[in-house]
Amino acid sequence: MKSNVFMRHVRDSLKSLKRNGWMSVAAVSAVTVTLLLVGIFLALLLNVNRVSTQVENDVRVRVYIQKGTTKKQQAALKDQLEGLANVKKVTYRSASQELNSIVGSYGSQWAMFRGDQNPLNNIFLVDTKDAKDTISVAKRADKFKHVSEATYGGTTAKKLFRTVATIQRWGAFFTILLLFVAVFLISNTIRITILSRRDEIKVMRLVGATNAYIRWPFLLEGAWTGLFGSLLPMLIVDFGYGLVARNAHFTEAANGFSLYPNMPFLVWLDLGMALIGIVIGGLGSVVSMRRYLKA
Amino acid sequence: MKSNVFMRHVRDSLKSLKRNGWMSVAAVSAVTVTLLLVGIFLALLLNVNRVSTQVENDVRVRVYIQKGTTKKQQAALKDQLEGLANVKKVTYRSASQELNSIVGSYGSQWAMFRGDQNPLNNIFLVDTKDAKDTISVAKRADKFKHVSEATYGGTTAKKLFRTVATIQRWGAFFTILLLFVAVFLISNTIRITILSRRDEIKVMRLVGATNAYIRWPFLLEGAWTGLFGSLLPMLIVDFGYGLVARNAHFTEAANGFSLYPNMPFLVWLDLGMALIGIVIGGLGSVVSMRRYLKA
Amino acid sequence: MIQMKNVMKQYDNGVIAIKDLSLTVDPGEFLYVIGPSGAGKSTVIKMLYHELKPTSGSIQVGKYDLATMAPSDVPYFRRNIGIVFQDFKLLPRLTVFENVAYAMQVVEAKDEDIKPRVLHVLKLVGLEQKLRRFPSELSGGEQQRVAIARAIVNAPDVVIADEPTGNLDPDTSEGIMDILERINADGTTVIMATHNREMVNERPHRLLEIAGGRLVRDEQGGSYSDEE
Amino acid sequence: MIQMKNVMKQYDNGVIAIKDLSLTVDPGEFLYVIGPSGAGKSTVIKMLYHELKPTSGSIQVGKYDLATMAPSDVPYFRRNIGIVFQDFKLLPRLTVFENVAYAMQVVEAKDEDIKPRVLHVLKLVGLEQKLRRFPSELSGGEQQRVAIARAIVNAPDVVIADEPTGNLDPDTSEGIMDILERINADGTTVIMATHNREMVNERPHRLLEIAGGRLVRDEQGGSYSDEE
Ligand SMILES: Nc1ncnc2c1ncn2[C@@H]1O[C@H](COP(=O)(O)OP(=O)(O)OP(=O)(O)O)[C@@H](O)[C@H]1O
Ligand SMILES: Nc1ncnc2c1ncn2[C@@H]1O[C@H](COP(=O)(O)OP(=O)(O)OP(=O)(O)O)[C@@H](O)[C@H]1O
Ligand SMILES: [Mg+2]
Ligand SMILES: [Mg+2]
Repeated sequence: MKSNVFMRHVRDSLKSLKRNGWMSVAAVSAVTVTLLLVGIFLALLLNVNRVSTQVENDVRVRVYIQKGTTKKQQAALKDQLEGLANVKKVTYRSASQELNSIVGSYGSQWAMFRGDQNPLNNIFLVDTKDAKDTISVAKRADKFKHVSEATYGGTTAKKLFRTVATIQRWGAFFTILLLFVAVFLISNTIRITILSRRDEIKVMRLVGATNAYIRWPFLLEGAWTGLFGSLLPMLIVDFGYGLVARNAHFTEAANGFSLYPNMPFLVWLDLGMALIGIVIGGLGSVVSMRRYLKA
Repeated sequence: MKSNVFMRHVRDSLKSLKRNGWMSVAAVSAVTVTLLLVGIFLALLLNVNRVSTQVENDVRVRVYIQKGTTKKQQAALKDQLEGLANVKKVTYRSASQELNSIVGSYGSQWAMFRGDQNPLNNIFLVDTKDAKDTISVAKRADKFKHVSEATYGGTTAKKLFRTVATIQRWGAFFTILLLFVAVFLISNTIRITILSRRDEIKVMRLVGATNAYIRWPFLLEGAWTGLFGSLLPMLIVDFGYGLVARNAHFTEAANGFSLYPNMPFLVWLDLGMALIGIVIGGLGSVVSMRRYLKA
Repeated sequence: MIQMKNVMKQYDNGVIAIKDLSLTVDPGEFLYVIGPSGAGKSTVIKMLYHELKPTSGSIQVGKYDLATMAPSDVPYFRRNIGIVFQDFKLLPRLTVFENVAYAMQVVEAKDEDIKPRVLHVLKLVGLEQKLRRFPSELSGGEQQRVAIARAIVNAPDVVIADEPTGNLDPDTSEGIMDILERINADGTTVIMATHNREMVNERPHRLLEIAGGRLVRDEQGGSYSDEE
Repeated sequence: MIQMKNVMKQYDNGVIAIKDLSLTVDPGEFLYVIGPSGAGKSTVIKMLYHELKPTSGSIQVGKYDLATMAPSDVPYFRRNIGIVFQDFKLLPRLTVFENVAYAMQVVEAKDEDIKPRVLHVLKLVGLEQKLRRFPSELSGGEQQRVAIARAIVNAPDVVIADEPTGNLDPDTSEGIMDILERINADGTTVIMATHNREMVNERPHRLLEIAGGRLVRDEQGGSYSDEE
């Protein structure tokens, strides 16, 4: 195609978008609302997925150090633990720190064990690179010298793993559902607008236009519809996410959870929305036209 | 309106739906997909809300009974606790039951406290009617005789309340967003179909039809579109929810959580979807027509 | 019956289609409106049935003053008028029978009256074989005849026809003219824009000529070919 | 140039519009097609430019055999034909100028050639003042003249016109006929369905009469009023 013909198609598509008036407004706003929904729910689902992974990663191996172990032996044990495959971090917690957290959640009558009475051991908390490795790391640590016991939360952790897996499975399902719905609704809207213009398409055929020549402005008009329809959702999602993320920052950071940081996340989300709009708008046009380009 | 005229409108609306062919198919399927999304996400959001309430209700007041309290005194204390406003249920747990649960989650070195060594008290677990009352009930129970202490989980509980409140706030937001989107998309689709038939409407005016006479078949056609569009989502949601609920039953029951039981829940959900379809379809038609009924 | 006084019509795009037109039509008259393409014939006709409102001037049709008529009266006003539109304006989703019946249904005619009457007028215009066809399945002239049948089905006081024979062969046109003259003889006012010189000359009636938005001739029994 | 052999056309709804029609048109001929409303004139014309396919029989137009022509050839085939549709078929979202220019754009004419040529043909049909109007802002006859301008703008080998003067007053019709006869004199084949008896009789050309889907007359310089 000569470039000046292509420029004509671009001009014609914008002109047509404008002259179609309310029909264009309705199509663009259908895309807007659909992508707004997609953007907001996608931001939610992706973050639920992220946080659930973080929660899962909170499961750590507790390595109880035998009483009477010297500082040097403890340091050697720490090196040993850090040397294990899949271990990310090893943190020391003294028996009194442990007791404090029990007092915090089980009531003050535990306070009487403070000081020399403390029956608890000093422990190492071992973070694994992947939550799934917790069990195997605990098993191996259990056999080390100076270790009285190595636990990983047992049934609680297993339950957590299951719950997180369920959440992520459903998250993926809802994400796919959402994308499918968006694609369908946008292309369906485009289809209706094309349907209401089938006579125009037939006339173009009748005056000697090739299918390609007819298709281009419609394709571009669909793509513009998608593009213009994605602008407002991008703005709203960017602004809204910024707001939510800022407010969430303080409360969530305390729990060790965090949302995706604005920067690369919103760029990808925006790009995703714009792409869905443009591609489905343009493709939807072309596909919907097929039937009217036969004769 | 005479009833035979109304019957004519009903007949005409169905005829028109049929004769509009692909346009009707496109409109019905837009409603179908929109309501499918609404149905599935609503089932999710409502259940998230329910489960989060159940989790919250798991927060209970722990009333520690002083050592040496007699069975009779314990019984009197129980009556007293049950007499408090907002208390739903009072459950007794012995010190050894308590210890077992600690051994379960904190490791076996606690097992050495079993038997006479057990430093723990017997306790009453007090369920409140509303999770929000936990704090006030704990405060009042704390002052009863034979009570060494009454706790409600402290910061953990407060954090939980906050988390649940956040989840429910967001759940409400997403529900409203979803409903708004559904209403908009359905009425917008109807609007586009009306837009493509504005010439017809004008002709009807020109041959002497009153606005009411023109409106009825369009209103009914919109309502049919909504009704037919809601059938498939109802089927899918009913079937799918049944399936999920059945599978979830075993795993969730163990945790003390449960989804809404199929029966009244699905009826309401179906009714909701059908109503959105029918009402928005019908109203959407009428509202979209207004502009063309002026001259 | 019909009175237009100093009517001026300017379209939204600025075109002044009718400049200053006054006109009185008595009940029972038969009126041709002629004039070159773009003269303003359709504009006058559209104002008569209130599809267009005059920019200035007043129009009275029967008991209705079109300038002050309430929007809710418009349908009732139009029921006294049968209109043949230049572009037919059939309802594409209704069959031939339904298109004509629709005009009776909106005036709340009884179902049992509708059927025989519709069949009667469709027979008049020669379409009794095509009741179940949709407009898209008709030839141009057949569509035009459906439009004519719809205009006369309610036996209105006034029939306004915008080039009702533009797509018809001479014989069929004669048939349509016979019908219009017959209902005119029964008291119906007929106003008809036309380009059909033969017809105007062979069946003389009052003749109105519009050119450039002005009334340039108004004569009883005038003939089309005068200016040639 | 054009050859139809034993063409039969049955529409999807079962109507047999053309029963058995054979016809040869030589390059440079001027052909009237007449016949009563619903006779099958438009059906024949639509088959000539391949909007409709014959149910049986063969049609050859120029080098194209319409039965075996590949769908992708259809646009190129149509570029040799200028068509005036009975219902105009203007593109509603394009202005008068753009509607006519569109027919040149699709044949990949250069932008600098398009403008003067479009202005020229619009002037021929008397619409040079209405370039920027949309079809909905035109009178019936003006729309018809845009359709005529579009049909001739590419100087096609054949012009096929379906009642091109149905909405035009006699003077304007004469003007259009002058144009058609002029391009015919330059070698363009012209096929024109019409109901205009006056015109057929005053400007005799080869006359084809169709009735009930059959060719009932084919005579050089025949006149419309024969059967009266
Ligand atoms: N909707 C419109 N907007 C703007 N201008 C219009 C509109 N309709 C008609 N016109 C212009 O008003 C003038 C009169 O148009 P009108 O349709 O009344 O002509 P007419 O006498 O019926 O012509 P014809 O015989 O071709 O039907 C013309 O110049 C036309 O271009
Ligand atoms: N799309 C269609 N489907 C079914 N039947 C049709 C269709 N188009 C036309 N017909 C029928 O075919 C016959 C011929 O129609 P055609 O349009 O060729 O007539 P015509 O000679 O052009 O008439 P007119 O002068 O009224 O335009 C008519 O009986 C008509 O009802
Ligand atoms: Mg007119
Ligand atoms: Mg025809």
